[in-house]
Amino acid sequence: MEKVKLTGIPREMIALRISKEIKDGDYVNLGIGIPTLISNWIEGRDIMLQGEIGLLKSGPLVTDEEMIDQDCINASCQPIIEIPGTIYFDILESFTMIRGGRMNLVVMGALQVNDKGDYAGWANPSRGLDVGNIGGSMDLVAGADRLFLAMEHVAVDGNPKVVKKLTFPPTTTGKVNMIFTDLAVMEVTPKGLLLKEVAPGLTAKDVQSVTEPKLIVSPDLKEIEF
Amino acid sequence: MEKVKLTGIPREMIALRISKEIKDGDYVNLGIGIPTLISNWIEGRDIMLQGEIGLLKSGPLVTDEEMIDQDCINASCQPIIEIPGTIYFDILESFTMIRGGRMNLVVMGALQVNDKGDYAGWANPSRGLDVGNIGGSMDLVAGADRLFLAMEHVAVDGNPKVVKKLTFPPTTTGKVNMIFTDLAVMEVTPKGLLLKEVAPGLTAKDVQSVTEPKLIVSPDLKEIEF
Amino acid sequence: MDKVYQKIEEAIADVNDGAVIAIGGFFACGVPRLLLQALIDKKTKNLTLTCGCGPMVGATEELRALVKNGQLKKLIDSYGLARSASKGRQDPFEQAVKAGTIELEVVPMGTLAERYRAAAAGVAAVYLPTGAGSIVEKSVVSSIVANRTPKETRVFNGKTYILEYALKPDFAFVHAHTADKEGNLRYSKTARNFNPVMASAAKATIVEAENIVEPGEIDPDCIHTPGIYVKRVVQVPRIKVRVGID
Amino acid sequence: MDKVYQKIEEAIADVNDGAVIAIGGFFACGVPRLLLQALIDKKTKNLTLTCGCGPMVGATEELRALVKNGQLKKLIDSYGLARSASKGRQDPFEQAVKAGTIELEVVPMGTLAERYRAAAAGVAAVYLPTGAGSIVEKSVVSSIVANRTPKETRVFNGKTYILEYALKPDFAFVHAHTADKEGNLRYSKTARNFNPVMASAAKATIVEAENIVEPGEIDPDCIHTPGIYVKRVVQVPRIKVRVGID
Repeated sequence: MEKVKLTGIPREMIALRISKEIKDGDYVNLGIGIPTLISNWIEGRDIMLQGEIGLLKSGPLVTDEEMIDQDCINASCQPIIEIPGTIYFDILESFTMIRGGRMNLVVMGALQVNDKGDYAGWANPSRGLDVGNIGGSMDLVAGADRLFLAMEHVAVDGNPKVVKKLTFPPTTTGKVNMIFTDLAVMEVTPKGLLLKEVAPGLTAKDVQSVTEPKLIVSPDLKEIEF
Repeated sequence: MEKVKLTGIPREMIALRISKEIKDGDYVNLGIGIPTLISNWIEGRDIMLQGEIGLLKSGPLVTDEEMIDQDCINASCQPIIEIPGTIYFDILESFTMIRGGRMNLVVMGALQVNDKGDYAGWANPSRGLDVGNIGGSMDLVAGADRLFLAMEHVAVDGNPKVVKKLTFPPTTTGKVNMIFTDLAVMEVTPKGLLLKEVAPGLTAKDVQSVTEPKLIVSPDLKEIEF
Repeated sequence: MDKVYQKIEEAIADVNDGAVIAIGGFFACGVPRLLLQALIDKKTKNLTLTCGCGPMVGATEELRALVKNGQLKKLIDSYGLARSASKGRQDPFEQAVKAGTIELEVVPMGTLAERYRAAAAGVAAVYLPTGAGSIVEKSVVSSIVANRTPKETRVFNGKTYILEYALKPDFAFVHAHTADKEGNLRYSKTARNFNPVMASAAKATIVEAENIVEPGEIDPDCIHTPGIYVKRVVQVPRIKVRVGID
Repeated sequence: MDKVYQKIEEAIADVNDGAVIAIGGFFACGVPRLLLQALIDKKTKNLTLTCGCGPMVGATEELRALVKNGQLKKLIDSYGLARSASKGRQDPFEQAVKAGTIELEVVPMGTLAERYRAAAAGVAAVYLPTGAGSIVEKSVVSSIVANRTPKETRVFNGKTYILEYALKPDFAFVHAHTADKEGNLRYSKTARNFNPVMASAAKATIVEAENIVEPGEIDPDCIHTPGIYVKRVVQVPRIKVRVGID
């Protein structure tokens, strides 16, 4: 596979695209990275963000340094604002919800994903260690109703991240439902990855050129809509 | 064994005797029946009563009907008074403490006990049913540092309750440390029941006459002291 | 998301024949009596009620009505029978258990709590020390005495434990002191008991609350049941309950 | 029973070399920094710290001191490494893990919570779905890569679960917002996190609290950690913490 450099949509727009998939009333957990940006696009909507540190209906991020309460952070260690209906609980309650299947949607970042819905996100062997940071990722994917990935389509070094075979250790196998990248929107189906949307100006062939597994192109293929 | 009718101490005095064994700072759970009476004898002492319904440092029983709060009862369904330091929690926390080994002492009633420290308390087949009420008894005995029984020495029908072989289904096996009855105080030892105290006016022989297993009479045998 | 229902019968409209329903409360305390009354009025049949410690012993009238209407198939509880044998002899429920028309399964109280929690927390099964060396090593169901199912046991560090499985009810009926409109709950004192663990375990949790307030009005550090577990909330009056058990 | 100690060094006097200590906190939030500082001052060696989610990533200075003093034998955590690889390259802890002088065991966050709870609740082991199909089916310890111990797995209802064992620390270091003199605790907002479950799991729990009050002054319906789990309490000032992680 040649190392093509395609121009896609920015991270904020990946987040915006995903926000359209979230239904009012949903309980949602957002992982570190691109997923966290989704919170900017759902303010004011009736969507309940859960933070595995132990909070539900998390408010927006603090923007004014003066307003920081060091006892009030989200699971990415960012200070947040309490809103009416924000509640706090301990870690056991948090993972009771998570593993118990109460998250309608979990959105995670990823290092690699394949066409069977396996993905790797917890350890990058290039760090020179054989261990990494699992955090709550494996609990979240074990319990989620639906699991989305939000990621760059291609790694910084030009290597594909949508691969035939994971070379990094998997976070979970067969659980991913949808993949949102800067270049495309793909659905994991029993037959493989269904390419549903491409970034403005790109073709299915362009996306295939930086994707290892053979893509099934949707007959309704369209541009990513925001 | 002949059915002798011996006169011992009243239930309140069994409770008083047991109260002398409780150390300041102990966390204690008292079962239904004679054990509940112990609470009358420890008022004002630094002893923390736990109720499996979900309370710690339970206050005294309500005596004035006017003061009943129907949301504030002990595990025997008696209304109690909140004192400074009384706290409430849910059933999971309650049994985390109980099974987790935080009870320094548990005092239970019993239908039968043998000389190995097995006892039966949850089902009396004479009721005509093959099931009974277990409640929290089996959890309490599983977690207790020390387990005392508080009971009548002889059943109402004259049958012994301190027996060679349990005929009722056991609550637990090998866990009882001390047995306090209207007639005697006995310790469960690896060699059998050690008779340590007898009710005023009784002899070791009297107690043996209504007790199936052979008692080991303590060289320091004395009258029950209050 | 507003979870408040105006009418109690609408809040339990999808509770169908054959449902498995967890009933909160400990003897007379914290029992969802008005939800139980609505269930009696609805005449739903073939019910399995899973309890914690004697809410049906504490709600005598409601139990009598359920038995009389033939609504009960099975009761799972740690303390399902009247405390005294003499009261039991006059109790229609105990007579139905004796006759084999209603099943009674007896489970230690802490084991029940743990089995609800396992269901809530996505745990398949847990090894508990409770009841090792007793009849609890088999299932204790009134109707299958001759054929009690043995449970798995296993020794850890020299001590015997019993493998106990998650127990997931279809519904939980819960009594709360205060709910906000998004289903966050607070209970009062010992009326908390089994209500929170059942609320988190059931597929659909229906709450009767003495007070309903706006989101944010309950101290956010003192929520006993997060609203994520709650499907519907209905306001009920505080009714006077006789404390004590027979 | 008054559990208040005046001096922090007296509160940790019996923490000896080789102790296994649970450290509360989630990244920078709710970490018992002053107890950690006292541990550094005490120079206790050969320590195993068991965490929840990155309290040592949040308490960078304390971690550096522990590494520098050679006090750490092992860290158990779900998120024990700096977030970015570039920060990691300058991090003495990460270098020590690489060199094999400190062991790092990585456990999913919810599994850690569950293992502490099992220890607290007298549960020997639990079957969890987390990590099935991943490396978590073996123990993930930095120093034993070639020989990772496989865990037991078992299928329930067509789904694979891993058998995870209770994890009982010798001590827990906990940071609370308010304690009463009998050891009942309240935490503030997300500073609660792992503190309560560690407090209930450890053999001896030592609490630093920003406020100490008389019994009865904390709302009895809003106790986060019942005093029965707490051995000692010491008052500490509220120190300003930089929020954020590297």
